[in-house]
Amino acid sequence: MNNSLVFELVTSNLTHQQLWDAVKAHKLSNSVNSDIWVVNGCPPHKLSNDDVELTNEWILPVELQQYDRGSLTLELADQIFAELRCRRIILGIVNDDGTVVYYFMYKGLHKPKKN
Amino acid sequence: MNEHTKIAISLVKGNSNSGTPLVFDIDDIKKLRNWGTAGILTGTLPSAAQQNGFLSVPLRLMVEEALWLVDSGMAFFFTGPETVTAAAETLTAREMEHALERQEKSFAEQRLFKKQQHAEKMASLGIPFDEEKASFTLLESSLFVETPSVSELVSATIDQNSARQEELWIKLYNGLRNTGDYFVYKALKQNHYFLSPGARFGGRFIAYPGDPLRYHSHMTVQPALDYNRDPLDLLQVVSGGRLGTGVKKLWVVAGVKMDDEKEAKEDVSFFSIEWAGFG
Amino acid sequence: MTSETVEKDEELSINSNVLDSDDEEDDLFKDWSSIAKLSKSQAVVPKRGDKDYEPDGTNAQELLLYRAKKAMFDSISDAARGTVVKNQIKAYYVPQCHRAFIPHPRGNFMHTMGKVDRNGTCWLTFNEFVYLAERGTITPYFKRSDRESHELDPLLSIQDLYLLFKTAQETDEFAVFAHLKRLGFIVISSQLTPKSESADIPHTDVKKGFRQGLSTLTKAIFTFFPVPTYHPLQYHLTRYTTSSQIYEALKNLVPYYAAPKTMHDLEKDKYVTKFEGDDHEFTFDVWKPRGTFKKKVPGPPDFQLLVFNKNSSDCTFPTYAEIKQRFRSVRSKYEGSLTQAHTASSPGSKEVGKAVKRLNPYIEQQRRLKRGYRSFILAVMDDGLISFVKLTESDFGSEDVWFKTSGKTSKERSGPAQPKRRNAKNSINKQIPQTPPTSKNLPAET
Amino acid sequence: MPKYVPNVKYYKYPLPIHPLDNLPELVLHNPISWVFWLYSYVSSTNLLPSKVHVKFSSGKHITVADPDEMLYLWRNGFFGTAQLSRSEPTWKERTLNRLGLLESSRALEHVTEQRRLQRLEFKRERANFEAVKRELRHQGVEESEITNQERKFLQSLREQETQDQETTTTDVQFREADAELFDDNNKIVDLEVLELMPVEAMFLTFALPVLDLPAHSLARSLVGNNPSYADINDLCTKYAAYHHYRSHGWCVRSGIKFGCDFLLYKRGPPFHHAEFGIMVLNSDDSMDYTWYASSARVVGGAKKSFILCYVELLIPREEALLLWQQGKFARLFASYKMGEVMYRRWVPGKNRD
Repeated sequence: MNNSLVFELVTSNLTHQQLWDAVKAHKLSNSVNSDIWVVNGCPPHKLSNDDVELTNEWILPVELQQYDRGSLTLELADQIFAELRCRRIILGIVNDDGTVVYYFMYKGLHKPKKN
Repeated sequence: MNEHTKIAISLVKGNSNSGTPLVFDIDDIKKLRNWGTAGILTGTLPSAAQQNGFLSVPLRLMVEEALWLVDSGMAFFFTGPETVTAAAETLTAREMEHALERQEKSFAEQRLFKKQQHAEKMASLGIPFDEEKASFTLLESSLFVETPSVSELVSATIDQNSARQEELWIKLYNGLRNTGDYFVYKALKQNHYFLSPGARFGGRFIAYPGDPLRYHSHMTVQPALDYNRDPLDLLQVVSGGRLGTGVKKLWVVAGVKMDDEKEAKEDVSFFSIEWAGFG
Repeated sequence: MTSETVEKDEELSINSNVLDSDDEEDDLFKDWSSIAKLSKSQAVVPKRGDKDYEPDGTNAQELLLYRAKKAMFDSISDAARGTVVKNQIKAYYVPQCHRAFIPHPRGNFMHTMGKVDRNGTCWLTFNEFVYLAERGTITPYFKRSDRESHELDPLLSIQDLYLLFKTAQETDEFAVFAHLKRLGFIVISSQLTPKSESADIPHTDVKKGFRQGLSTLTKAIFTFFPVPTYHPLQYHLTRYTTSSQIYEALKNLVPYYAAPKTMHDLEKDKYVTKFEGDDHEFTFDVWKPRGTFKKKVPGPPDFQLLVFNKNSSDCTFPTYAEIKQRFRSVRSKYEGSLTQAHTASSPGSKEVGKAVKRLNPYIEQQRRLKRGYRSFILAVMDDGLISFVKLTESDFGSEDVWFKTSGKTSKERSGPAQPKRRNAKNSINKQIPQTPPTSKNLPAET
Repeated sequence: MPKYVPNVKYYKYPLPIHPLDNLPELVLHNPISWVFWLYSYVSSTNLLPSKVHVKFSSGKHITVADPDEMLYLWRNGFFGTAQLSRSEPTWKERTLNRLGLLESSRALEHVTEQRRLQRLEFKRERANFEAVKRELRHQGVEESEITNQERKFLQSLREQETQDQETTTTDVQFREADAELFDDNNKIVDLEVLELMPVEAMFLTFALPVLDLPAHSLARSLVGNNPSYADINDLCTKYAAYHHYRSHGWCVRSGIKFGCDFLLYKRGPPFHHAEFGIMVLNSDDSMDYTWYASSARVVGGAKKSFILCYVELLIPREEALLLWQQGKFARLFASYKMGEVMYRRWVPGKNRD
């Protein structure tokens, strides 16, 4: 996987559309054969009631190209979790229609929100 | 686990690749439920034969479920129309007599019960009960002939021979559209989930934290992915995550690790996905 | 700004709607506590009890679960299958032909099930046999090959019956059969439905019909040699004075499959299919519950249905070629968008010949798009749970939905999108009322 | 039905190429009017005065940066999506609004945001009550009493919510990151660009002469110089489908939010909700059933009809690839044939009479 072309797009989207604070991109070091960037930032409010407090979140920009297949395998997801050591990452899915959509991805089996 | 406490799973046409695993004994179904396997009741409930919401035996199991139950020594397979035909054709006159005796015994019990009931009713109305007068034909025609759920014909011929069991197991496993699903099932069972088929919700399984009679489901589990090779289908993540938000279920993807021969290893990695609530 | 309102609205609409549909579908595990009150006469399904998020370790919750399970198992145990001696109907399974017979047939089920032979014996298909045994309507026995008398033929259990299914596919088909039967539908194996062959063939000359089939084909081939356009100089040479002209130029490029839209075209298509041996059987023909049903002259079914096991390596979801073949083989009542055609094929309809009211072309077009043309049902088996999917032939290529713009007329600005008057679709429509109300598919009403 | 019909003048034309609808009137018995008409006809053109400028950014994302051109593409057929908005470019206005730099009323996004926060608060309260409920159960309180308390609690919540809605105010917030939004003259910088889907861009250059990027350059930029057929298949089938729907008058937009390929609108998003969700498939595709089921649920859940659009290639793949390489796009796209199947859930109980 290589997301070096789109991490800036996600950074800008988080800052200027979603109004996050302190949004910064980082390159992951130990991912093999790939050029993977993650974005760190703080949302304007708690994202879920199940969160104890407002915390910085990790966002993994991924590109959804309708004209070719993505390359985020679960093996790679595990490696990213291992390096970031966080309980969740947010997939920032960059579509080819100009939108970015965000999905929580938890490692392992997780419980849904109660309400 | 003791041999004869094992649950009998009837494998309909288990000689071809696919087979349908069914359980007919209500006590077995209770046992399964207490072990965390609900299954799906599929037979007509005779007391309410015009609806599909409440059904009766047989209980149909998912193929993964049947494989797992046998693998864990809790159940065994038996199969074959030949078995029934052979048993029926070779039934001896003596065995038939036994069957008729059993029928007669049931009738006798019913007669006794009905008479008692009648007597009690008469007594409560203050009418003296005269056994001779009780209408014999009316009584006889109201006796109940039961069609039993569990076979008496084939019980004697059940083959629990382990080589045969293994042969049936492998055939059933190979009939799965996605064999990785078996390992996903197994891993979820190890986490004590109740599982049911999930196509209606857009998944392979639906996972419940306890008995579905009492608890809402927590997850829609996707068909197994190859951990190292299959990319996550992001378009499906988008729709799956959206669906999950509406129904309060997480969208779960599972990667099954394969060895070099592309055989599944018993190692499954799960990820739970939901819409982040923005974007 | 306003467009955003709409789009946002649209997105928010997902959740609640999906939730609604789930309430109905999540009924997989219901509250059995009131099932005891159900009887054969009043099949009122009780409401689902409230469920909890997860086990919380309280005794109260344990008790609720215990009660729920008890109610369920009591209901199953109490409802024994069978019948009283007075009403007993014995049916005998014959392994050689995988069917069962009833020597002394009687009962309501005979209106829609079984086939009575010359000797007055009623023959049941295996599905019918198992279904009736499961309801307790008949008592199933095994017909032993070596003796005439039924005295020593053994009684079969439900388990025996299931073990006698020939294939896993057959058990799936039975499950679908029983599911629909319980709801009152009349279900007959498509292979066994009496077909009114002669009535099916159009009254046109046979060879002509075939030639016409071919000519539709060549017409279809023609569409992929488009009018030369998309040339870089095109816009220097041509002047378009309406948006419609631009659309007309654009729409010639991509060819499409057009659905047959008149009764005549449909019959022709069906005939060509049969002629070329391309006819594909469905699993079941299904009629809506009705008292007037006649087994020998059932008329066209209301639905045709194909059973598909989603988890088996033996089955795959049909490809487009397979779906198309199925559409051509459909013999069920036409549910498509042409009300006229529908009326013409309804048996016993008094409306035939009556002038059909013309609707606003915009509404008619909307209806064609939303309703589609020929269809069949896919019954999807998921380890005991059945979902039904309706696949319908659609045709967007025959419809033009652009709105007319003209700098001068202002009346169309605020109105709904106006379909083009002159398009092919509408001219077909005009033909419909003139299509003679054919007698095909009408069962001989005796 | 549309909730609110905006000034239709904005959206007078369905395509960015306009018809010549200002030709003078032709009066039959007045030959002078013929001459004038002819003159007007020859001297006018459907072509744009200058083509819309596009460029690639962040890899293969095709963008339009000029604010007027962005608006033009949006208003003439609803092409493209503004990257910092949802569809129509509104970011600048929203930002001015957020920073209290605009007189006009609160932007829509802002109101929605307030409502969202209220909903979160409501849910939080709900979660707290669950804990209370658990405690009551532990204490052995009757189930009926618990239900009773729950009802009272929900009632109080609802009252609170209505109150909140009345007292909400617009508060201006300014963030560190907002500093970079201003140029040296203290004017706000427009960061927004309009992104075109590859199929939209192809339509606007191959089918209509709108973009300043020729079709063959676009093709090359998207899949490289020496693609295999597999590399171009998705683009070609999706383009053919896009062209098919666009050319019959539909406004075709991305279906990503509903997990499908395209949404079909009559006229466009301001006028109607999309009625159809389109999934484009190769004619020989047979997917796992789960794929159809989940896609159909999302599209169906939003009350749209789910259409499987099967695309059949009528010529050998090598030939199609050759046409691509020769830039013979008209012949290439004309070699894909469309067939549609509507897919919907069927409930037997609702189809009995």
